[in-house]
Amino acid sequence: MIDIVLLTLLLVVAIAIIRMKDLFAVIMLSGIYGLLSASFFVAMDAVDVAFTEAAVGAGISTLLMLVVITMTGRSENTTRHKPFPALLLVVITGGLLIYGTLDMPYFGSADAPVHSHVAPRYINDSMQEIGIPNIVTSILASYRAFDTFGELVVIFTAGVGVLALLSIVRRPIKGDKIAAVNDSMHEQHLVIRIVTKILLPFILLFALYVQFHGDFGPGGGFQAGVIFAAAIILYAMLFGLSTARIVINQAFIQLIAATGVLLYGCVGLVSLLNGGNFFDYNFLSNDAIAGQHLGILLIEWAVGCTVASVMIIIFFNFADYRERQLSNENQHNQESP
Amino acid sequence: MISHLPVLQVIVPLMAAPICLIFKRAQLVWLFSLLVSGLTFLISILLLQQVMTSGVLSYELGGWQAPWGIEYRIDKLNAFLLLIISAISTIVLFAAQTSIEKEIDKNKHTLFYVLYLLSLTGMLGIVATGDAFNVFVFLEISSLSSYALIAMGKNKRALWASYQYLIMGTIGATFILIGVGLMYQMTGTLNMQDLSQRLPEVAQTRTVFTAFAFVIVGVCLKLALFPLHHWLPNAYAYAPSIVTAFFAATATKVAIYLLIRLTFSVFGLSFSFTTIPLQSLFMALGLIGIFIASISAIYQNNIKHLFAYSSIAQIGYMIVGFSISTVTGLTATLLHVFNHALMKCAIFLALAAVMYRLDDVQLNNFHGLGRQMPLTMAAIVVAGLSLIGMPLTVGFVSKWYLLSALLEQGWWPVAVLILLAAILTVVYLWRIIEVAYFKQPLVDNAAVKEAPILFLVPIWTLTIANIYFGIDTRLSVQVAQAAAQSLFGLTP
Amino acid sequence: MLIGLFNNWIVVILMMIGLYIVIAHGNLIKKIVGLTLFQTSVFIFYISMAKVVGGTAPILADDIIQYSNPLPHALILTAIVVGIATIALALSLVIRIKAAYGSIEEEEIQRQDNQIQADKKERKQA
Amino acid sequence: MDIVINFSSGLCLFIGSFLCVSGGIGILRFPDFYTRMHAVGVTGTLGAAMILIGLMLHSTDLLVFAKLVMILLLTLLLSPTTSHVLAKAALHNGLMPKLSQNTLEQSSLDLKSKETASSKF
Repeated sequence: MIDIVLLTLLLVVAIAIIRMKDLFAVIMLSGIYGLLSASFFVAMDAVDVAFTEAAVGAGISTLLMLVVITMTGRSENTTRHKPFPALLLVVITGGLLIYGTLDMPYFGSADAPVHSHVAPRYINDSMQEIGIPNIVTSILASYRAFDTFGELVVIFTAGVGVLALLSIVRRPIKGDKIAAVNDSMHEQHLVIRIVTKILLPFILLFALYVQFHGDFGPGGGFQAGVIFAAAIILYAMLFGLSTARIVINQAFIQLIAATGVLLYGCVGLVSLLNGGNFFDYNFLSNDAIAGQHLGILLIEWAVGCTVASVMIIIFFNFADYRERQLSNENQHNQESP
Repeated sequence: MISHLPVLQVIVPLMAAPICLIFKRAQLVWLFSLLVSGLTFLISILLLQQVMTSGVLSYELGGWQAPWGIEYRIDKLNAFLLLIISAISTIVLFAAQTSIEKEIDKNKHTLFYVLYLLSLTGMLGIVATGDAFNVFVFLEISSLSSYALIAMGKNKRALWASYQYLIMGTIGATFILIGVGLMYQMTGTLNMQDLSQRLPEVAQTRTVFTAFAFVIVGVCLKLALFPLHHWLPNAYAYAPSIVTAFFAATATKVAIYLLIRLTFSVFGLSFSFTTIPLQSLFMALGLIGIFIASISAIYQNNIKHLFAYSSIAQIGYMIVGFSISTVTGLTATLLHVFNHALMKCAIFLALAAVMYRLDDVQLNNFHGLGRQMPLTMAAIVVAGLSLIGMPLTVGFVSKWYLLSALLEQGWWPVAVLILLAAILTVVYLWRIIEVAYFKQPLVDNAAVKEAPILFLVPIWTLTIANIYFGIDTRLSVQVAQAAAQSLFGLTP
Repeated sequence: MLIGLFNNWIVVILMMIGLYIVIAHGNLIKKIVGLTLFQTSVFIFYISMAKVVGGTAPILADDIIQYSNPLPHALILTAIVVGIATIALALSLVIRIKAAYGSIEEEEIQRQDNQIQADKKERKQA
Repeated sequence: MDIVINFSSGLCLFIGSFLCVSGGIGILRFPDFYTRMHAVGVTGTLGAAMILIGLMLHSTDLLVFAKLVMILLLTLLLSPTTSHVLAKAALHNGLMPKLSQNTLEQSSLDLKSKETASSKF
């Protein structure tokens, strides 16, 4: 029953997004949309997915969009936008999809082919074969480890893509200028800086907890990486980008992103060299189950490193580009008047 | 190590990409990626030999059996595509460093090579995998790296072209995701081999019909088939010329492979061509695509735009061959995949050389180029002739098989239309040749010298391949015929 | 019938809203939000397919017999991360487009493009 | 003994939910931004805290109890900060609180003088 309420709420938010003209409100609504779909996933017993959707869908994507609209302006001027051809196309595809749903198995029916063909083996045998309670992590890290490897490379590609588009050669800023920026920020964000100083260690601790708790409960490399990156982004927002750059220098972060992908690949290569197929953890150590545990632990660690460093790369490049634009504008209007 | 070749084919470039990011010096990274691409080419040759001798290879990743784990199935069709992609990527890499010196600024060369290797990995991953969801993941890898590569173009319109390509590509990929989800819902499995066995029972349901429709539309978006081709001309015209050379010869071929794999291996011949009027639909779309693209190619004065539209027309030829749905028809399509890769790569590499010398590829830059850059211009002429389908060139072979497949079915009006379209190709090629050879060079590009050696080597290897494979068609025809027969299920 | 397929119909409507926003609205950021809507509704479709009435979260515990299907959860984890990767790249493109064109409205960018095309033609004739 | 615990947890839950409902109504009824934000502050801090205390009394297992205490500490730390930052941002963007008529001109005068004095970063 709860999921029907959540779905209708999602519908309301989606329609509101169409009507809204102010981009800030649209982005906030898309954050709410992410949170509502995360709570829908909890209602659907998909706890891992809910965790990721909340961290990524509601958290990071709203944050990145907010950074972008500080550069590109908040208003969306709607000159003549062409509803009719779009409406026609949308109605056709929608009709085809509705036509497709007529023969689907009913919602939640236990005898649907989905639950009878491949899934029972995961549910019944994953404890003997891999030995960790969280079946989703065992599928993610062992049965379909190559999918997760592909996905890690997707995140790595996004990080490199953002670097290729936005990264610029940095002129080293003088030390005293950083202190000036730091003081002026201190005066402005006094309360929230104190609260952040209290909270930061707990956020990082929670990220590590999520990282290693992935085998037993909801959690894993992705969620941990995003939470870790959120902590550092919070630090960068409040203590100034230049101070954050000194704490976490960019070249090191790029190195971690690359080594994360390489670590993941080397786990596969080691099992290859030990005689098994690629990503066959049984060959990682003499006992099969211990090999599986070791393999999953290493893979989650690699995923955590790469996701955290890529998210940091993306945010630092966005904020850096914005800072450079602001400084250009300041120089510009200093010269012009 | 021989039994691990299928996975090494994808892992070698994949592991090379992060390693490249760690080296900072561009010269070193260029040589390293050239070496890696050569190694991938070698692996694909060994794979092709193995497949031709011992039939289908199956490689279970993680040691789990097929429908539970992910499985790599390499048959003649995959091996043929893997060979084409890795060969083209190796040849294009020869000219990469000299070309990007002028087109991409210094500190981004390493990032260029990382993205290049990642898009190579994505394409090899799509072609090699036997798991439906894995296709979506590797499709995203190759598309994301191609958006970033296109956006690195010097011209500011590259950004806008890349953005449009991103929106269209993501919609296409999500359509494929919806199709895979619907197929999974009705059969419960993701492995393509397993799907092909379990789909016939549920084939008559409306959900499987919708799944087929969504997957085909998603693939056609990636294919730039006629109504969905708007992203291709700008993306190819404003991207760095090396990127255009690589993608023109490989990206659409991977989408053609997906189309063939889905209609023949996953959904089965009977379902794809009888329950849905795919045959006449694709025949119509292919023909309209050929004519409209060729006509709009004539009116372009940016030569990259011109050859991008001619690529859309050539894809039209492949779709017409595919829609005949006979063994010779499919052989014609596979042949044209191979030949078109050779032709287009030669042309776009030659354009990269012109771009290197003249910094622009408008028609008026081509004035008198025949005398100033004789070798490059000669390469364009030879590749253009094989585009038209002159005898003794590669284009003639694929046109010959296409026409014989059409006449075999007795559709002689379509054959006449194909010949008419060849005349359109002559028109837009003549515009370039006439300007290049019979006009005096403009005063400001009088001091233009021949393209550097690192350009001429790949261009001329491709041009000679254009001619060699036109005469000795043993390799291309034999593999294409065997792949077509295995898809039709009548392996000899 | 209605309750059984209600989830799917809502998912289809959300998908179509996302697609409509991407096609009809000119603002580049509005298109990206439309894309997130479109992709998130596909995730909701996968997860509502995996639910078994009476089943609990797929974490092995000894007193539970009925679990929901864990495979779509693993797939959707991958798809969410792919979605955020595409959004991050799209946003960096929007930043660069804003810097290069000065606006993020589709009509404005198209107009500037056509203008460059037009005065390139004049230079050719001159 | 457990009747007392049950009763008090029921009472806490009731008070908590009453506060949340009143906060909800407050958002709709209050005239301007700052009063509405006060209503949200009430629900965020006190309402949630009361519900958590009610749950704590209700819970049997120690681990659940410990987790609830952690959540209580976190909300007590976080929600006042968020409402502070919200109000600061609104004021920074120049959103004027809806005061009675005569105090309006007087406060806007010194706001302008404060603005010129402190050099905006």
